[in-house]
Amino acid sequence: MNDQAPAIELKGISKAFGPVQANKDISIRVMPGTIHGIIGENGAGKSTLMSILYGFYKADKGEIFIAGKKTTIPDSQAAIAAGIGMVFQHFKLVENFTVLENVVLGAEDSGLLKPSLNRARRELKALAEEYELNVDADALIEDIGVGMQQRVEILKALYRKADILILDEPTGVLTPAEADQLFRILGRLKEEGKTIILITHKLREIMDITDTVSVMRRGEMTATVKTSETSPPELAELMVGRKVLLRVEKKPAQPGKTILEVKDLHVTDNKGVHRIKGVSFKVHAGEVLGIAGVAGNGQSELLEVLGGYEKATGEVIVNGEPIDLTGAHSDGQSRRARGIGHVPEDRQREGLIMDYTAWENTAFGYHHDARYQKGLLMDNSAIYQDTVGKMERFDVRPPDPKLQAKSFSGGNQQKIVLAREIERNPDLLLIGQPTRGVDIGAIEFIHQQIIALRDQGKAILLVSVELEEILALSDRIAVMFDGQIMGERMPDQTDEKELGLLMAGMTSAPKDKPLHEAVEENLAFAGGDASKEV
Amino acid sequence: MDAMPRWAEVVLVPLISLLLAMVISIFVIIAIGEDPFNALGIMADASLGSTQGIGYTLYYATNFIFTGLAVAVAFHARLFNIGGEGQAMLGGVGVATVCLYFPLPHWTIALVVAAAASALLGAAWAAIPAYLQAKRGSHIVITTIMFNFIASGLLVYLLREVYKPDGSMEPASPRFPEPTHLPSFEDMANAIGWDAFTSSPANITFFVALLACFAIWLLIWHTRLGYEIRALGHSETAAKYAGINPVKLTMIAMLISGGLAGMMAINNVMGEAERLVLNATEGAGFIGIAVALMGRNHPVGIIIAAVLFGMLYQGGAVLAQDTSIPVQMIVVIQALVIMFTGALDNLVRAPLQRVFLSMRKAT
Amino acid sequence: EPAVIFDLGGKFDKSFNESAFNGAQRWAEETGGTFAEVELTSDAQREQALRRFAEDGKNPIVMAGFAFATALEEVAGDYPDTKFQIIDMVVDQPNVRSIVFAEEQGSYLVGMAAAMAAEGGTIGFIGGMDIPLIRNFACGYAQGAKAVNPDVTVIANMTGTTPAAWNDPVKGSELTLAQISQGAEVVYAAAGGTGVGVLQTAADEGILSIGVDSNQNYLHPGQVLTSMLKRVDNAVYDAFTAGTELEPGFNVMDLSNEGVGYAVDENNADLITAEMTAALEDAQAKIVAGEISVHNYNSDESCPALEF
Amino acid sequence: MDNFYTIVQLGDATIRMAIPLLLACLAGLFSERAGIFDIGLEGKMLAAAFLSAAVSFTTGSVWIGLFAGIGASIMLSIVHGIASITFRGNQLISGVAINFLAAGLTVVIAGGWFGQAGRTPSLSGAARFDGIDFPGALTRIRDMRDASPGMQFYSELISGHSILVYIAFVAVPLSWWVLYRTRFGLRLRAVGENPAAVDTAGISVVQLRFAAVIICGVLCGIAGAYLSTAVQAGFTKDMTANRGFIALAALIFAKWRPWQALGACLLFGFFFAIEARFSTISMDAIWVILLLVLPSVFMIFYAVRRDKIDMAVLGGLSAVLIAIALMTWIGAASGEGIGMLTGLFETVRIPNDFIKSLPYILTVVILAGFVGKAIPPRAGGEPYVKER
Ligand SMILES: Nc1ncnc2c1ncn2[C@@H]1O[C@H](COP(=O)(O)OP(=O)(O)OP(=O)(O)O)[C@@H](O)[C@H]1O
Ligand SMILES: Nc1ncnc2c1ncn2[C@@H]1O[C@H](COP(=O)(O)OP(=O)(O)OP(=O)(O)O)[C@@H](O)[C@H]1O
Ligand SMILES: [Mg+2]
Ligand SMILES: [Mg+2]
Repeated sequence: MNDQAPAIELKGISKAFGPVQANKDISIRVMPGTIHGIIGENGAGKSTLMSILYGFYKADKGEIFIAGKKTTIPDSQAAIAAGIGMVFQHFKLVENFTVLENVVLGAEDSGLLKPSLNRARRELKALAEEYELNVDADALIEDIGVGMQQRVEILKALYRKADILILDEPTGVLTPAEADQLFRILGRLKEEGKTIILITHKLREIMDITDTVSVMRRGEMTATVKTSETSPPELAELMVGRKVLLRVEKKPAQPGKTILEVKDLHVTDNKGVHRIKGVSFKVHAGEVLGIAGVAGNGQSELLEVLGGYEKATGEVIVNGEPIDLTGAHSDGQSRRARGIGHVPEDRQREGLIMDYTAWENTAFGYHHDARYQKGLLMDNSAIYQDTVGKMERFDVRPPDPKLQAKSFSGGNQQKIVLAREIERNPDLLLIGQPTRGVDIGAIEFIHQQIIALRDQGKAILLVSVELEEILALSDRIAVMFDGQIMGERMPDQTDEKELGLLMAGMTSAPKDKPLHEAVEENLAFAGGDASKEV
Repeated sequence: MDAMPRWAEVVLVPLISLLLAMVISIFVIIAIGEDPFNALGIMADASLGSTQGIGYTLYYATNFIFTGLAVAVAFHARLFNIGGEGQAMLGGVGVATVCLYFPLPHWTIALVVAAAASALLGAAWAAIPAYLQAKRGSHIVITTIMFNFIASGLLVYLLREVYKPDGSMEPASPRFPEPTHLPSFEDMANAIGWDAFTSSPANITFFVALLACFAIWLLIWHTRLGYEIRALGHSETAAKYAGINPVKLTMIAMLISGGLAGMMAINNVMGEAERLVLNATEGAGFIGIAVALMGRNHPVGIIIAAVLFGMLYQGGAVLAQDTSIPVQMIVVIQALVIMFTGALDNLVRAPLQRVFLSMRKAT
Repeated sequence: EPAVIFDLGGKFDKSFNESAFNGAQRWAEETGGTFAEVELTSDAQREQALRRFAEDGKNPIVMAGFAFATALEEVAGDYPDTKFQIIDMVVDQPNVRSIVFAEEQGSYLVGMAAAMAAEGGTIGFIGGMDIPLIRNFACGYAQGAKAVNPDVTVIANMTGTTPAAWNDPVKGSELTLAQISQGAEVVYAAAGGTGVGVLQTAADEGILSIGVDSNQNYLHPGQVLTSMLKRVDNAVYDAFTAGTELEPGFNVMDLSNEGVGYAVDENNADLITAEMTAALEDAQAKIVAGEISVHNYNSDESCPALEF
Repeated sequence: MDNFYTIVQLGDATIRMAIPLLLACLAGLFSERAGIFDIGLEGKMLAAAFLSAAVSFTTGSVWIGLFAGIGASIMLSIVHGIASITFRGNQLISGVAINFLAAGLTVVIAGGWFGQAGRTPSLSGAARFDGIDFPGALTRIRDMRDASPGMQFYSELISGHSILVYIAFVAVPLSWWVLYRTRFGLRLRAVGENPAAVDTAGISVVQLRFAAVIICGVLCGIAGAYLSTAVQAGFTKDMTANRGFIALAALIFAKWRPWQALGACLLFGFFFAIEARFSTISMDAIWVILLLVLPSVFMIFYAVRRDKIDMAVLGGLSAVLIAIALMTWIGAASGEGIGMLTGLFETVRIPNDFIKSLPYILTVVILAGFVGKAIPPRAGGEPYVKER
């Protein structure tokens, strides 16, 4: 394109974590003033590569050039000095500090805090105006939503005068409006000549805003192409190494009798916050009800109540009989006995015991089942045999039941959970975020399984923050906002824009102000609640 | 994929750590102007050189097996029970009460009844810290430590006001009646015509301890309860998802733990002293922590570690008598063993991992 | 070769055990002999220590402290050729010599001294572990004080109820401060290592103190009124000297055989007035002659002069 | 007037008992705020107590002794740091090991150094911290007893403490200021909450945490030196007597905040002052019975509204307390010619084992009843592992 030195050039970067070779001899060039996308399967090494650039990890081999100059980056201090800022996949914020304190941390002017804080407050205001990055400087991080937290991360980078901004899967937790707003900001930064690297699993985002895109697979850089010269199917194939179906194929639903009926459900969490404020809906056999919503608006609690580990008031009827919402029979065991399967939102913290082997995890939650018992003891070999079959049918890789759950990649962990819950043949399957952070190859498989289950006449309640997924899988869509259902839509009669509005608590686009501002206001209004950890 | 084969993790790491602790101990002994090899010789001879020495070693090991198991069971539920000391004291109260006030006709019955009583009181003493942890979130490390102090206050009171015979100066119970005396190794050896274990305190409780190890092994890895205890220990959020009640499991795990610590009393109180004295537990509750850690919370590992600490105890006691090295030297060695095997294990593990990794790459 | 076993307070408790050690040391210096020794750290080691020494052929074996009684009962019979000596307790075995001290007599004398030195009429007593033995100290002390001044107030405190009470100078110091605020002008510490704290605090606060067991006058010259001597050192020395010829049986060490007494040296010469000296010597003579009988608390577990 | 003086004296004793707790508590505060749990406070105090006394005696200067004690404590801190920061070991175990190490080494070294295992010779004169007497203050208890209340208060409570006491009190606002008003404090608090945030902000987690454990060492060192060179005149084995653990309880009670730590330590100091002063407490049986029965009633009421576990544990505990109450009553009434009713007004003596246990019992009661769930620094106790 031109003779300008690349803003960043990595040459021959290698990095191993113990036996795992996360990056193998990777080279990449990023031109200044461009947005450069990086895609790849789970565990391909994207985050690792960027963390090396940011000085979080040390590369085993390789060289880094910043603006044509060879630079060593032994720690993040050096990266910051070289003008690099990074927004991590998992935010690096101190939860019980204020926004201001988080921004100042590590970039203080002097030994005393006061002057630094005062200056930061002024500068934050200026930055906010310049980039439309409004935040309440005195709010505690734990009290603000994830969208806001991401803004704080971006502000941290800008406050440190970053010229190169790395964003690792930034849109996973945002509403469409918030994502649009983010991309607008990125556009403006690019105009100012800043360089941006964007890691994402969403091909549409790549197509929409990047200039070039690099594809990684199993620790290696397999291709770098101009965005304008490629297409989503091609990228998907580069990533996975085979052709991938990007659309879910399904027949129309054949709804049967009502399996789940929820009436006027209320949930108050242990901090006394009213999380669900009177929700009612039905799910029938043979259909998928999708629940859309910004994280923290009550969907998680809904799943937790139905799955049996959160107390609630109201009425829940499964197969015509009410289930216990508070008493001794309101736990997960009782739910399973009533034919409710549950794929939890957070597979690592809830769905699996990461230190248990795969076979031990196969019995998790079902360890009281008669077929896993041998007198007073557990029949470990029966569980093991069971696992061998499940791993095969669900194509878990590697198919070794003796491996600990933590040594599987996210997608394969999710398959273990799905195998356990689906093969139990539940009447009602609760599924939370089935593909969060999972790469497109695995997404395809998981979506097929969900639709297959529906077609067997099971009722499925799906919660996801991915609108695309909701639209693709659901037969009906309910949108939750601030603990209530804002409305129900049929997938073929709505679109992401309308759902996005509903997710922000609005039924129509505002006329008097820009959309994203209104969205922001509304979410902030629900803010006290929206703060739940994601 | 693990960086190291399992045997290296389980055997090699503790072994090298132990060696390091020994090397430092040798330097300490040199520093106080004694001959370290003579000292080690005395200790080895005293603890293993005769059946009597072995009897002492196994007696101490029996104590440590119980407290080590106690710590390990709690550990599997991610509870740090530092209260083994107090629970063992209460176990002693249980043993003394049944031995002194119940007419027990034969040692077999006495053993069963006393084991039950000691486990019951030990568990009861663990119940309140467990409850406070489970229900009120009060830090179990602090509460169990406090309960150790309270137990020793209670024990003195009971010894002085309840058990002490009139006219005795020592706060200690009278001797338990003859039928409650447990067969010692000496008795058992003599029964088969073998003159061994002379006047050493090891007794039948050692076998009870081995039995307890087997039972705990079954419990932890082959029962639903054990499965749930471990699940809770690894992840409370996941446990909740699976329908495991953390409060209930915390209580159960701590009750089992306290019961095991309490059962130590059948060894030291009933088997050895045959009366209840003040300082009968001798810090075994704390040694249990080290034993459990060194044994990687596995019953087999615990047996090995308990025997090792038994050797240290016995060897150390004799060392103090035979040389001018103060008894506290043993405390120093214990500290080093705990430090190197429990807290500094990565010092050994990391280089080992690298060695194994490069070996694998080479092949 | 003789052996001595120290009790839990430790060899250097500036008191009972140290006194035993001094006796052994004196024997070693005078005869050039050697002796074996061990300090216990726990109750459970008593029997083991006894057996080891006996098996190693140590003879005689002296143990300092009543707490050895049970273990000795057990062990003595197994080693009929070994001679044992126990202090402060009676063990009835053919090869055991039991030595008890008439602590009440020595305490009586220092009680008199205390009452004479205390113009305000209030004196204190701080004991170690609350056991009859220590109550006997307190009882003798109160009797002596009342003999001088019937109106004297005796404040008595015990440090604790476990062996740890022998070694808790911080608590000793607190108790001393409390007693001073209640008006005590002389405190008598019969508390092993705890007494170090008592004497220290008394010196800091400018009141007088009385040491125990060995001569502690030197610890704070001019501020320790006197020390109640309990010649454990002599008992050990004698036993070592007798060697294997040690005579079994029951022995009382009292004023008549200088088993107990009070210390006067250059450190407290100025504190002991001529009047005191006269009164004390007079009382001592009368006790030896049986004209004054000092009540022994252990005889009936009660004290006429003091309530616990 | 006498009563007032007793209270003043109790206050004085409270301060004496509270100071080592306070210093250790602040030590723990710095360490744990930085994410390093430390149950080795006890051992560090003990080592400092020993070395400060030993060096004071040898050099004759208590100041040199103080620095030596601090040095000993810092050494152990560094050991703890190497185990838990550098090698990412288990912090609790490292703490346990340090306690053992100090308990053993102090005795062994004392034996080698002074020929007296477990103690140092007595300190006197310049080898010891004396009380600082303020102008006009009375110095002797006997004079104070007869002085006016104001004078008693001034002389006993305000004046007459050793310099370390005043240092400890100054350490409270200083700690607060450092933690909340300086860059270092901000970073220190951050590293205990989320070390990754600190790391990605370009600050070394390892350096910061080492700084924290070293501060912890300094404060523990002063605490130990206070025990052996100010309260006492010399070292005796195990002289810290579990103060390190009580300090940890106080730290939790204070929820890891400096001013609250002061309050908690004074409270615990007060318990110990009572325990040290009143080894015998007697009161009418009725009060004893009420003190036992009222909490039982409260616990039963609390339990019946909850689940089975509450009923079992609290019910069992109440049953035990009520049984003790009944036994007390029967015991009081069993004297000759005393009926059950008059038995209520008999004076009974509270066993001093109970009074000795009181600080510990109250610690548990406070932790259980008034602190609720104390949320420790979020990264506390966990090593910072970037790569496994
Ligand atoms: N901190 C870690 N230490 C050791 N191994 C790790 C660590 N993080 C990840 N792994 C290993 O990485 C592999 C895949 O992990 P990775 O986090 O890349 O999965 P993923 O597919 O990205 O999961 P997710 O979708 O949840 O992010 C597994 O073998 C896992 O054991
Ligand atoms: N901290 C770590 N310690 C050990 N291994 C790690 C660690 N982080 C990552 N890995 C390993 O490095 C590989 C690359 O991980 P990385 O997180 O870079 O993948 P990724 O491409 O970002 O995946 P994702 O799309 O899930 O974010 C993983 O498969 C994992 O095995
Ligand atoms: Mg990942
Ligand atoms: Mg990633």
